[in-house]
Amino acid sequence: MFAYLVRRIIGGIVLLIVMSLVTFALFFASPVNPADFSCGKNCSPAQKKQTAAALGFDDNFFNQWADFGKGVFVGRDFPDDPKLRETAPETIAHCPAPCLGYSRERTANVTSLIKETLPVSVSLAILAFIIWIVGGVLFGVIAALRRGTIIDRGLVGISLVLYAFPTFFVGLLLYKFVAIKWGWVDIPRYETIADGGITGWASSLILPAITLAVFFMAAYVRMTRAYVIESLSEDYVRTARAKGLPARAVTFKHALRAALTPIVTMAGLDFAGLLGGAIITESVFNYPGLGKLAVQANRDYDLPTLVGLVLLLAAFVIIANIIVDVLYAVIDPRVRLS
Amino acid sequence: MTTEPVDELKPHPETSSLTGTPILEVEDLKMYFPVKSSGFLRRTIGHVQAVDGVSFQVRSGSSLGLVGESGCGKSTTGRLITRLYEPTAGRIEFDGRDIANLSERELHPLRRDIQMIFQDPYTSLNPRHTVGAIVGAPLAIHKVVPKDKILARVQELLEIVGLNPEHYNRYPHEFSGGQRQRIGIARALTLQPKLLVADEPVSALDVSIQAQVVNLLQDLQREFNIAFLFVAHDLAIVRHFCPEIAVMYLGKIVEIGDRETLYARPNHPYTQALLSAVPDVKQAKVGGRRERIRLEGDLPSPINPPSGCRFRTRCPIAQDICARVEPPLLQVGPTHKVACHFPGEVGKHPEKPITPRLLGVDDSGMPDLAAGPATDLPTGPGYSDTWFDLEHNTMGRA
Amino acid sequence: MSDTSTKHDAFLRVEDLRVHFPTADGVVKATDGLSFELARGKTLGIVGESGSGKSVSSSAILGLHRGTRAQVSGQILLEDVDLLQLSDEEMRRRRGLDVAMIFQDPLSAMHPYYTVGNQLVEAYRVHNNVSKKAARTRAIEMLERVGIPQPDRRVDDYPHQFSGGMRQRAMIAMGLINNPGLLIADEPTTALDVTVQAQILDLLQDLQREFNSAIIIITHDLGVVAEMADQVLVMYAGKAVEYGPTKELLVRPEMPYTWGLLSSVPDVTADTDSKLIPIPGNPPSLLNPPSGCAFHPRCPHKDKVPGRLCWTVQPELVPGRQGMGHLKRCHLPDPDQVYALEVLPEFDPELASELAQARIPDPAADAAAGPAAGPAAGTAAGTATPDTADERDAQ
Amino acid sequence: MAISKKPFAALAASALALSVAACGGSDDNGGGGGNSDNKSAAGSKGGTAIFFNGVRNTEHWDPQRMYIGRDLNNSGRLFYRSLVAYPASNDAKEGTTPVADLATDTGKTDDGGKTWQFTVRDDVKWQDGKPITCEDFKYGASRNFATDVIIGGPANYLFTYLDIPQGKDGLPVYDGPYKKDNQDLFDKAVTCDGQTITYHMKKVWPDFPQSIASLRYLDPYRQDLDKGDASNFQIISNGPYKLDGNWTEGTGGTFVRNENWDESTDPIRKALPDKWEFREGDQDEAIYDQLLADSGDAQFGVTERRLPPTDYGRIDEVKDRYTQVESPFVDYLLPNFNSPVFKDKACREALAMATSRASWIQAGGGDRAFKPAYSVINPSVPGYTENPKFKSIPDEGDPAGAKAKLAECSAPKPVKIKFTYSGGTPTSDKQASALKDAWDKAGFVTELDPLQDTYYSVIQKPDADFDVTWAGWGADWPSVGTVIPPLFDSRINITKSSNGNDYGNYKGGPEVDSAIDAAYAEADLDKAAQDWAGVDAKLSDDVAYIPLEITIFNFLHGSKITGYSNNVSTNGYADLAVIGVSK
Repeated sequence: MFAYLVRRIIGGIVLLIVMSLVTFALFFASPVNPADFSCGKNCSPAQKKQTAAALGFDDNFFNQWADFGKGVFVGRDFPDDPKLRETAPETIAHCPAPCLGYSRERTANVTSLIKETLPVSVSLAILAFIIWIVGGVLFGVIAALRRGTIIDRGLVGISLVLYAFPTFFVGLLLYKFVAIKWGWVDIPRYETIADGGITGWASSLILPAITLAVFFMAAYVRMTRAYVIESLSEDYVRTARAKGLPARAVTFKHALRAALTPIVTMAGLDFAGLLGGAIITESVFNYPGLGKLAVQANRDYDLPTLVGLVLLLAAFVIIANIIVDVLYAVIDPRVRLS
Repeated sequence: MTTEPVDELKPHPETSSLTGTPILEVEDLKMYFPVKSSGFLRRTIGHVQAVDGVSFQVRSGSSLGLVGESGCGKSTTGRLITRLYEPTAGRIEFDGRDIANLSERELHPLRRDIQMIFQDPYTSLNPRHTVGAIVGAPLAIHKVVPKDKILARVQELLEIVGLNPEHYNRYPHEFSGGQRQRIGIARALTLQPKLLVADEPVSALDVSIQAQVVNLLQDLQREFNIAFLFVAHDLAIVRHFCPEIAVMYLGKIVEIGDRETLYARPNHPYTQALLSAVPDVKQAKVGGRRERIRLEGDLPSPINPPSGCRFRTRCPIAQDICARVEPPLLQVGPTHKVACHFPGEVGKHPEKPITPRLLGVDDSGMPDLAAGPATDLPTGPGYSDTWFDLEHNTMGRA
Repeated sequence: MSDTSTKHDAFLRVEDLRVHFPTADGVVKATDGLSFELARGKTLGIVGESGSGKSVSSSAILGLHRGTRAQVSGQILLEDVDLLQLSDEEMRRRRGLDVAMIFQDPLSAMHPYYTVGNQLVEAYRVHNNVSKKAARTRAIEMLERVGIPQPDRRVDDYPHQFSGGMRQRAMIAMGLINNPGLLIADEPTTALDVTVQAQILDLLQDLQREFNSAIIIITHDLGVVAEMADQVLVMYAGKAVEYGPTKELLVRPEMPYTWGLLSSVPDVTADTDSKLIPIPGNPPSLLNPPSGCAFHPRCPHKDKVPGRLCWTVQPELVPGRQGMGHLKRCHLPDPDQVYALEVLPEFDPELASELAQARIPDPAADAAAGPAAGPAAGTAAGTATPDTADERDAQ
Repeated sequence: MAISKKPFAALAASALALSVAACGGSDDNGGGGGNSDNKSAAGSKGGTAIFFNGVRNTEHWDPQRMYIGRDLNNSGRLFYRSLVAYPASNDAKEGTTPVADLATDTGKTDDGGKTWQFTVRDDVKWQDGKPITCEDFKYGASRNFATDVIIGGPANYLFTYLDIPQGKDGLPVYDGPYKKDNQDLFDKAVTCDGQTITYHMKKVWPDFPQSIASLRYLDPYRQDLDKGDASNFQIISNGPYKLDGNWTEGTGGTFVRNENWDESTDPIRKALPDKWEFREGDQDEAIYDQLLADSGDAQFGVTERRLPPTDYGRIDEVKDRYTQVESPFVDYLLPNFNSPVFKDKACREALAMATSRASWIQAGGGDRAFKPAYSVINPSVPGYTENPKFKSIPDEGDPAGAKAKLAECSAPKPVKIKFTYSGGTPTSDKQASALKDAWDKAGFVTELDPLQDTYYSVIQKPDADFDVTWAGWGADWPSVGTVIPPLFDSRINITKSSNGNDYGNYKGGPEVDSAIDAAYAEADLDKAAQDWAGVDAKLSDDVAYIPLEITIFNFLHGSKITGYSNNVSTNGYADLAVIGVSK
């Protein structure tokens, strides 16, 4: 197991390196000159050139990538200009390792940008996760156990409809009606636990979390239902009944235990994806999370932020994958013992 | 290679069918699947010796049956012949050409001549393609028939396998299991192969349907002169279908011969146990259970097979030599080979091993300098006109 | 019906059992009026193809259809208690305690996430109020009894760590852990290799002797039935078509379907030149079973019954010529004649001649059979043609 | 004034808006009141006002780097003061005439604008209580030259005028206060004498004070607090409010009263609310959902975001909080003088006559969204005159005349042209099609070429192969000098690698060049305006451009906002200097 973990982690690191390279390559393959975005309106070609140099975009892409790599391990200075360091050291911003770069667009280290925005996305993801897992699994199990009844059809129908709703639509609908028209909740603005306490934090998140959870919940209802139905028809469930186990034990100890395994692992991956930011939800509700940061960075051609976010998200997914695989081994002895 | 002795006696009808030209000759075929360590570097720490030195012939228009229990390597052998795998070692000579190591491209023309029928008619047909498309696909791929003639040919094939030719545009799920297997057979027949590898072709079917399919295969064989490599665990069906049968155990052929000899006078204890284990409906007359040779324990791991004779761990007559020396597949009759140090019919196994002299060891399997070097034993496929005479314990011929 | 004197010593008596599944397309009559009985220490073999209702019937005995949409009627008397009248809870208490079941594929029949021991302990503790430790001791004891080496160690293994044969042994151990009076074995050896099958069958017989259990063994393999069962019940389209003592039934079968089953399976000792005689066509739809005798579309002998009776009237399950214990559901007036003269010579000439010698032919019967039967070769040719034709029709 | 590279005219109609269109409205249906004219409402002090920045983040709060009209306005009204500023006025003249702010006067020049002198007031302080000195102004000016650190601002004007030579690389030889190369040259160009600062120009710059009042590039800066790039969001206030805590990009910040601001020194800023909250990142739909419903915080809200066209139907509900103003922008078309078709003047004439502003406007949202333009110069710019030539072509175009003109066109018939525009939204594509229909009616065969994302950097490439393209522009300060030269002076625009803002490759030649120079050199701004009108006439004669329309802003504000006014002095945006909140 340990060797397996080490192998997976090294594989993950290699993947991260490749992804950073690909992100760089894609960025440099784009026809846009980032200096156009920074230079201002009345910018002469000479200024533009100077700007590109100041932003560090004049070097070839491999050198820039290598600099980036250096920053991750030993940190970097921005701007990396020896003369400026000598004459005006106060203008040099140091980005300590692990430095994911420095965003000129945002005048901040990418690492600290992530530090600021990550809690928002994580909060949102956690709350949405709780809602969708509890709701999705509960309703899915109910639908499966009441298969063919009106309850089942109702649940499946509703989840199908919700599944089809675009997230931004659900978000705006909630925003418009729940927050503005009916005024059931305050207009959502993110509040940290430090500012608003757990209640303030949770209530500030409730609308976006529901928005985000709706889609997943609908998907999980259907998925859970399918897995539970499948597992109820498994031979070992029949065996459990044949043994004379009470219905409750058959359902929960035998059928659900097996059905929930794939759901748990799937949920792990979905959750990891969400940690990287729920782009649409965060944009609709203007929550300063990773997703919104990504939208802005993309709009501004803010390479350092983009690279940082891509790598962070990739790292989340890779880590989640490893955890899920380990979890799988913990849950399923067939994986663990062979 | 085969040189059936021209005897005064009329050859037995069974052995006579072992006289054709071999269309397939397999020699010392090996398939080792690597087993990786779970450590960081995933080194190969061993091999599953799925097939380990198998030799046999399949004669044109005839059938060779491969029987054995799960894990004996019979299916792997079938897949090696169709080159779904590339063998680790050995020779597969098809129609005079060694195909063991041909590249995918070189194999392409050969794929026409060697076709496969699979066990599960439910999963081996693409559910999204019509029967016509499934059966006609090989024609299109190999461009043997002009496009506008494909349909006609497909319908002809459906008719041959006993399906309604008008049903070419139906989907596999619209057919019953037996009919699906017929579709699989039609697909295999499309290119008029010379050799069909049938991997458990009827074991997924209901008994009443099995007979339909077996009869169909027999009719087709006769009509189109197709050679069969028939892989199955059902001893009765293999016997019914194949004039020659090889019994496999843990990757090796332990006994091979014409069906009369093999079923009536098996010489290998494993074959004997296998045969005696089959429940017999005729037992109803007698009542109660048949007397049988009971095998103890489970199949050993093919990663680390027992030394010497692989069957020795479960063999009721094993002795020291069995652990030390692997018994050669020794020809003991005109069309009969057995890999055992104590070959003999049930209850007539020799007291002493018959092989030491051939192998240059003593009776307990220790190297015997006095005995001199081992005799050069023929190990290739097919049968020789000389064989080891069990009664006289010498090489001789009938 | 087989309302016989054995009624009172029957341990299990099933009367007119029906299991119907309402579906959108109509009612699927998976089991439709099944009756049989079984004494302690005896074995009943139920034979039939997939969809013949053999597994459904045995599930009904266990009450496994409770809670589904299946409609079960009739009587299942276990020691004179009608299981169908019991409440769900009462039935549950009997499952595994009075009636146990083992299944075809022991890998999928055991929960992959729990150790073998855990599953045995669970089966024991659900009916016995004992400590976990005591139950574990019992589990190890049972594993040892079914021949698992080092049971104290293997008890903590998971099912996938067992070989196929060992898993089935463990299943048997689980089934017998509460010492039930009735064990239903649903295709217990189909997924196993022959040598392992022999071991498992040996084990079942040993255990039966030891515990004096009644066993129902469901299989499609007549060989297994021949060696294991005292009584055989052949099922077709949800109904018993032939029922009787094994020796009687397999040596002198009276129903063409049984003949078909016998003749379509090759035998390791049979003449290799003999042709397999398949049953033409496919098993019938249970939604719209054929009129008259359900087997008539596949029956090569239906023309021997006058007046299209096979098409129109469903035959009763009644005693045949070999006595009250051997019941058959067929209109053929002289089945043993047809069998001996037409069917047997085709697939087992040896036995045919043996039988012919042993029998003093009944001239009347011969005369009746004569015109309809015709020469044996002709009938054989006649069976080959409908083979394919019927199958097409069925689709 | 600065949102030059503004998005394509009606881009506001985003997909998000669609889903909201049908949803219900608020009950707020306050009676009467046409377009807002709340100037009279004298607010009282106190309360918290909110400014919605919306999805368009503030990129810089560094005065030398700011170049977005909204931010220039808002900072100038709340926390940045400079030598001169515009008074809060909606009068075209008054609102565009600088008054003294931190200086004691509006600037003195003895030589027609080649040397400018200002004297800084003695009684003004930074937020930390330190006095504002002449040196602070000089240091602020010097920062413009650090082109590798202070990026994004309108420094180019200083490079053109301030008396510092240009190096080989096209940049001034002085490189700012950080590296200090040739510091002596700068020290000569900008001098301090006590509190009097003097700027020495290469050439006359008559409207120099306007540039100071409109932009922030000559704001004072504190050398001791300067961290270069890291100071981007640092606000060192000298106005009535200071930043409380930090500015968070994407979220915003809160401004509270600056105790070191002395009301008596400041004639312009009323500073009524106790607090200003700036909120960043909200979608337009979210902002306007709240404003339309007048719910919660939004009652105290002001924004520069425009009402989404999908909500036009609800304007009647909120009439008293609705304002409609002409923007300082003009959208126009540019024939490509390098194209085989439009190098011929007759072809350009034909295009101008064929162009239907009316259908373009109709397709873009109608009267609420646009009004026809008759010059590239916005009417809000002093000296604006309708260009008679463009006024003479009907808004619907003149297909018959165009057809006749096209017959004279030397290009092979039918005349195939490619129209490159910033597309990708349904509205922009609809507008382009409307134009195409009009042109095709006159005999052109038009190919539409929508570009997304990277519009301007594509069309400014010298080898771009469009025949006609679209662009939009607003003046940097109320002077034609910030419109015509940046757009049509080939000397400052066209290089080997780029056409600058002269996307149509227009080269006016010596006649136009000298007319531009003359207009620049005219110290009398009224006379200068006439000169510019002459240049514009020449441009129209050459058909260097074809004006389309002036964007119209549709704004809502919260009901608790007092003194709301979209002043000329703030380019038609809400003038935060005079806004207050009621309880």
